[in-house]
Amino acid sequence: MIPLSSYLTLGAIMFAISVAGIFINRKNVIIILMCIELMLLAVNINFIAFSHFLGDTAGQVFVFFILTVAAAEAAIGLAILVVLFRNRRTINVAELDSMKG
Amino acid sequence: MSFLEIVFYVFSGVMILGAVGVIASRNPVHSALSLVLTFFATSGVWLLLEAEFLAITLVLVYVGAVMVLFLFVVMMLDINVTKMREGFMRFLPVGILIALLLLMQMVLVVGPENFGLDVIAEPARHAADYNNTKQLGKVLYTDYVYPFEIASVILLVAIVAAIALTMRRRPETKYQTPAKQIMVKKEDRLRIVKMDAEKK
Amino acid sequence: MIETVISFAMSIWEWLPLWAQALFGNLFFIVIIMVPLMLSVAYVTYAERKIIGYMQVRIGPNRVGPKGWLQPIADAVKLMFKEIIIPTNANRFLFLGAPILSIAPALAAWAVIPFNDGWVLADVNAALLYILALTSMGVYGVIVAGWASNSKYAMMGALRSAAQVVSYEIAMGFALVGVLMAGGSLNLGDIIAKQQGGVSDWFIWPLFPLFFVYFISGVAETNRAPFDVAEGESEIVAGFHVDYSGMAFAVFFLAEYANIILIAALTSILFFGGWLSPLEGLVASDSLLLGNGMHWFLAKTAFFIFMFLWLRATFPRYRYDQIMRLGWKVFIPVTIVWIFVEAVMAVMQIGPWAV
Amino acid sequence: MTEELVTITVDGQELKAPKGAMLISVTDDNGIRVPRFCYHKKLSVAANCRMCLVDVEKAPKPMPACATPIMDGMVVHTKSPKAIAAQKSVMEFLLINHPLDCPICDQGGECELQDVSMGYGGDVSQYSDIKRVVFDKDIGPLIETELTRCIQCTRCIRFGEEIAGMRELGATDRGDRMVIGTFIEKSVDSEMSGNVIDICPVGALTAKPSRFAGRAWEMEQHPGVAPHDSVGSNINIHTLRGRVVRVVPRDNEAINEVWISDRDRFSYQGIEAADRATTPMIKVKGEWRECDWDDALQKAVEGLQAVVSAADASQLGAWISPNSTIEEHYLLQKLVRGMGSNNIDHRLRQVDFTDQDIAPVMPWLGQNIEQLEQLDAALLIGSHVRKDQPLIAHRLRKAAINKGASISFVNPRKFDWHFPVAAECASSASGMLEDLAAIAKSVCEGASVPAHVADVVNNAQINESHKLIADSLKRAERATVLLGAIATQHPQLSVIRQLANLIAEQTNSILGYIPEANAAGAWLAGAVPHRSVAGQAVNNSAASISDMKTNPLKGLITFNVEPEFDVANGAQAIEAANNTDCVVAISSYVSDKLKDYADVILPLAAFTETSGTYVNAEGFWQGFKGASVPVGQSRPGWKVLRVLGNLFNLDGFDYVSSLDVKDELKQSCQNIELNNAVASQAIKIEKSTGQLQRVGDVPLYAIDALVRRASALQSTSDADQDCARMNSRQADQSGVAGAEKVKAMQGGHAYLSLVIDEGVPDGCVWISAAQENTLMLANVFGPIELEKV
Amino acid sequence: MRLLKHYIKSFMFLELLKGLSVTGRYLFARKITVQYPEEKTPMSPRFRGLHAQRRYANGEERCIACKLCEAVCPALAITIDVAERDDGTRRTTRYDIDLFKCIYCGFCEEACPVDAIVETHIFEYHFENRGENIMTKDKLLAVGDKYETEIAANKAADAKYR
Repeated sequence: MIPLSSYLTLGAIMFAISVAGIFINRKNVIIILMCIELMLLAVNINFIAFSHFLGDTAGQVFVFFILTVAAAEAAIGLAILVVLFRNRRTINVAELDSMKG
Repeated sequence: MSFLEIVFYVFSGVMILGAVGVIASRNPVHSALSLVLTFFATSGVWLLLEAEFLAITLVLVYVGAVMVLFLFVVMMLDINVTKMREGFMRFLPVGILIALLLLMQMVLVVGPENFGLDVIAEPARHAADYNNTKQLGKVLYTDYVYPFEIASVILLVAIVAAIALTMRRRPETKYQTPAKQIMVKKEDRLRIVKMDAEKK
Repeated sequence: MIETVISFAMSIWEWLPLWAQALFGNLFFIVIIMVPLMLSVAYVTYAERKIIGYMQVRIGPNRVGPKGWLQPIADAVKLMFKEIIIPTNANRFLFLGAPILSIAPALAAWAVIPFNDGWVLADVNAALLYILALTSMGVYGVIVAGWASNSKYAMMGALRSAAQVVSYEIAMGFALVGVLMAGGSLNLGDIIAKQQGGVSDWFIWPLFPLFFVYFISGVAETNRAPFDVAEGESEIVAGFHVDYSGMAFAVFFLAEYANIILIAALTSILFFGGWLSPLEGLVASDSLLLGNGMHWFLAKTAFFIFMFLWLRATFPRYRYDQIMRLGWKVFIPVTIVWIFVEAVMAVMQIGPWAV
Repeated sequence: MTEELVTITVDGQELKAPKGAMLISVTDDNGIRVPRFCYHKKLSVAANCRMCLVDVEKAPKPMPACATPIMDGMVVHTKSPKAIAAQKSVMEFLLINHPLDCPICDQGGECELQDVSMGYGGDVSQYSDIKRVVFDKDIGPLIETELTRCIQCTRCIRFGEEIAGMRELGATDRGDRMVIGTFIEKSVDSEMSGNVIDICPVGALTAKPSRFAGRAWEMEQHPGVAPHDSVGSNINIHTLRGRVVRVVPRDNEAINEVWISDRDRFSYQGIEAADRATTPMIKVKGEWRECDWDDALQKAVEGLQAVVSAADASQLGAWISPNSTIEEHYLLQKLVRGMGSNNIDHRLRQVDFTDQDIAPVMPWLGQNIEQLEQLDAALLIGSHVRKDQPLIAHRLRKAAINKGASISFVNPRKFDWHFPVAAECASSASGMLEDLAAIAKSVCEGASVPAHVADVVNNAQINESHKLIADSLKRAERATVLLGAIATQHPQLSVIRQLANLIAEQTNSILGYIPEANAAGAWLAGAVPHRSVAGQAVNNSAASISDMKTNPLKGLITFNVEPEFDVANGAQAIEAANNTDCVVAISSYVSDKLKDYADVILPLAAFTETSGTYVNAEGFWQGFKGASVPVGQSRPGWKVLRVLGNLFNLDGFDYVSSLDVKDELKQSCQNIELNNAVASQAIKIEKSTGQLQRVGDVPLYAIDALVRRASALQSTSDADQDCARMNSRQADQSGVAGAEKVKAMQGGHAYLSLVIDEGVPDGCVWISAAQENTLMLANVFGPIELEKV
Repeated sequence: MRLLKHYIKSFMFLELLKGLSVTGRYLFARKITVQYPEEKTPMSPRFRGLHAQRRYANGEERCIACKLCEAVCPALAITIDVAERDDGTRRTTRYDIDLFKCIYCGFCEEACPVDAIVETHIFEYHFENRGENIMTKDKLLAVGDKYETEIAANKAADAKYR
């Protein structure tokens, strides 16, 4: 039998990895976006685990919403990225320091 | 170790490996593909947690759509990979350190002593005719109908925003509209002018 | 004698642990499904060449074996012995992985296809979702192949193909929403069961626009003519698999045909009552040929495969912007409108929703 | 000289033309085409083909346009039914005996008969009897005959009579049995015989060397300039797939009219000689090794650089053939001078350099080639002009025949001339000087003799011929004194120059030179040791070719030179080259001797393969482009020199094309005044001892490496000069009478067949230079011993 | 109104059905395939296949190296070198046809004044090595020798139409 703690630990590990990813890939916006997805995934694991162990479907509903919002976020994030790249020829975060587009 | 445990550990292992692959690989395409792998493994774990609908939706939405989008962008943008990797080694120790600290903190909280089997027991497996989709739908369309509508609006906004951001008319590009071309009539194009014969 | 052998086999079977029983049992069924599937994939290629040949007033392959029946085998043998060339600077791992990524979803989807009442490998409740998820996976094979080949043509083909597949998936998904609204279940068996009662009860009638959209999207989804710009030979040589040869290429080929069969099978299940006989209600349901049975399912599937080939033989290739326009500006609105109509009908208790 | 113009009407067009002109020349000038075969604008009218019959109003029958003088008010129809019918009938007659073997005829595609029969021939012949067959005659190695094709236009016969001056071809029999031939079996030996190939309207006379080489339509035509003599004949080089297959004249009334000499026409055969240099080669430890250009150039640069750094720059020298283009002369002298040396010379056959400082900036004709026709008198000193410069001889012939000009010679031998000669003095080297002095004395009668020549002139003995020459020059309205190739090779050129100058001054005639090949250009380009570009004197001392021969240098560049043939006293030149540490040979050909003395061989493109410019005798610059693909890896000379210049890190070697080089040179030569007159210098005739004297020249088919390898030319009778000629008296005296072979000793020795030739003066034996057997002998002028073998 | 009509029409897929019916009809049409190696379509005497060079009855090669075929060849496939043979006649030393360049237009055959170069009925040939696409004089003559009777028959059959 797999205890809830295992799932939660798994979520924690995923979260830690994604945080580390954001730290070490400071230049690449795409990787940062992916890391955010990973982070949300880690959270989703926790939600579903709790939902399962507590027998409450609400957790899954939240996951559903998170998925929706994350998809929207990814779409808009990538769109912004494409526009950025089109205008600046770079996706290096450090170079995106101008307030004006 | 039961069959389910084996499955769990295999999927978890793949998941973590995939996540590490996402943050550590040199090429953004590899990162994206690793992320796909991670999603797959996650959906496996979710199946263990009897969240079938979400597991399949994860694959459908994330693997089938979002990651394709990511791959598209990564492939189309002409990114200087080596330049992007600058500072990787510099930030690596800090990143690992912070991650470990975070992990330790969280594990202390969510460890077996708080959330072990003896604290929260494994719930009974559902019957064979249990339909996760149905259950979820029931909750979604009753208790959470407003958030659901808001989510759909958010998606709509996302669609509109994404299109508005990336849409650009190139004035120099010539377009043709086949529908108009098909519908055209003689009168639209041809003008018959009556002229007197020219005199010398 | 035979009985002893059977009982001996049974005793061994009993002796096996439970998980091994499950494993071997499933493996057995997988083989039962896969072998005829792969054979039919091979013979769809033959059928394609024959049918298109006939439509072009020639007779197609006729040299290998009687009437050319061994042609697919000859092709397979040829492809097997051809060298797989890996282009310079190609990503070797992904290059070889792409064909597998391409064929795996096409085959895995067959797990939930019911061949007859209860004849299904995995009776999943979310079967339709599962199928959608897997078909959306197919695009990875294309993208990865195009990217890993390190070739501009392949890359262009892959981008075209992927954009096309993703776009048509939406229309397809919407069409399926209509079906599942009508069927009231994500389970394919349930959906077929809902269509019982003769030809008039099939979903094709109330859902005709959705059927149309679904089938055309299916054609586009499999990158078949007239939507085969992904391999538009006049522009980008052969599209994403331009750099593939030998078995690696053959696997792409198999995947494409497996997808065709899958789409055809799904069409017959979702809109044409799967294994249900069209003569239901006219003849006794237990009569061998005219009653319900797998042969109806296969016949319907075969017909839709034929439709695929017929379309290919008939229509010239679409231009890429026209394809995208059709998908986004025609099909998606049409499906949305029809789903709305369907919802209204369901609320008003008209048609098959009159429960 | 105003001519009366009359008006005639041809095909409704009113034309004005001088009275008495032939109708066909008027129509030709006005672009009305009348078909013809026998008419040729440079030949007399024969009117025997009748193809040019035209309809003249008031004439009872069609008239031949080529033989009908125009009269005022004449109305002519060239395309009336009557004219056309007449022309068609003539065409049918002409075709009766013509074999129609166009597919195998070399003339096919450029055949006048073919062209005209397209316009006037019928589809089907009414003649069904057996056609005439004429057996071919062998008339030498240059011209192939296929006399069955002959339509008896007699152009070739008239050419021989009127242009070549030798009636070599003639017609026997009449009517359809008329046959062109040489009467007796002999070859056609005129030095311009090749022109009959061009004027023959059918394929009866074709070029033997290019027989069956290609068809007219597949050849590419490239304009070019002939390199062998100083006429600079305009030629069209015809190439097939990058190979030269034949050379034909290009019309230029001012230079070569429509003719070229056989030498210019057939010398292209030498381009693909067996010993052509095709790859760069270097000598490594005495072994020749083929290599690529980079290595060879590297080796050449290292070798010469070593010479310059070990000794000093003045130990570097260069010999260049006068046949080279002006660009090559210029770049080579620029290269050598850039290295710090002045030792460059193109005057390979000159012996006397004592007056080189007062020599003209550019030795030239003093007049245009065309003006030679207008001369009243000419004195040619040391010139076998008929063979050396056939087209200049042709101009002189025209003067002699048309104007009755008196043309006289002072030569070391009496030659065969194809025009009337007023007087011809033949004597030995010193005898020539005495003849000149006598003429000068005769010319100066009544006037004072300038001091620097007084001694010589006053002691001269005048005889009848001298007087005749002097009188003719004095009397003439237009007279000229020309110094030929033999004069340039004369051991006392300075004396000849002073005396000729005196004669010219006193008789008010033009002093001119008939230079070798591109020698005029070489002088301009500064390919002489004592002067750089455009005749500017140089400061430092420099060695002429004879200095370089006697005192071998440490480093030498030979450019297109075969010292044994091209340099006076070839044996000595070879020895000098052998004693040179580093010899870089830029050469089109690899001979065994070259392999002995050279260290690096850089293959050089032949004249059809390079672009460049030649300056002809009248000082006219004629540029041309490369026509054929260089054989093997050979490269145009100017490119080789340019790269060498770059490798030596010299400035100003960044030319992109040969035009850049020419333009630079032309810029320098802008302000040159051409004047052949020389400053005074005291002279003294070195009397020859009583010994037998050798005299000679360089025969026309031995003058340069290319011609020496043209196999067809080498098998003509003119090429066979490997003999000792003397008159019978002298033969008796020398005790060799009746001998078939003699042994000649002059430096080395040679075994030569003896030919009795009464044209050779007493006390002399005529032995040509640059012949296979005479290589070991010293200069062409000088004492020699003969022995009977 | 027109627009509306067009719109409705486009939803009825008439064009698609029409197209499908055309191909559908041909599915059952009689097939015109010829089973090639076993069956062959009839061939005109003017058929232009592989080239051959002919000889006269006495064994002398016909070609006189007039180069007319080379000149007329629109694809520049023919290369001829010519020289005088020992007996003084004009003959080719090289007669190459590059079959990769040749477009089988038959102009060479038309141009030939002595019927030396002809195009035979042979069209089933292949190359296995580089360079085999060049038909040399020897190969051409060999083909001509082998098929002389057939070539002569075809020439005779066609002669009256020339």
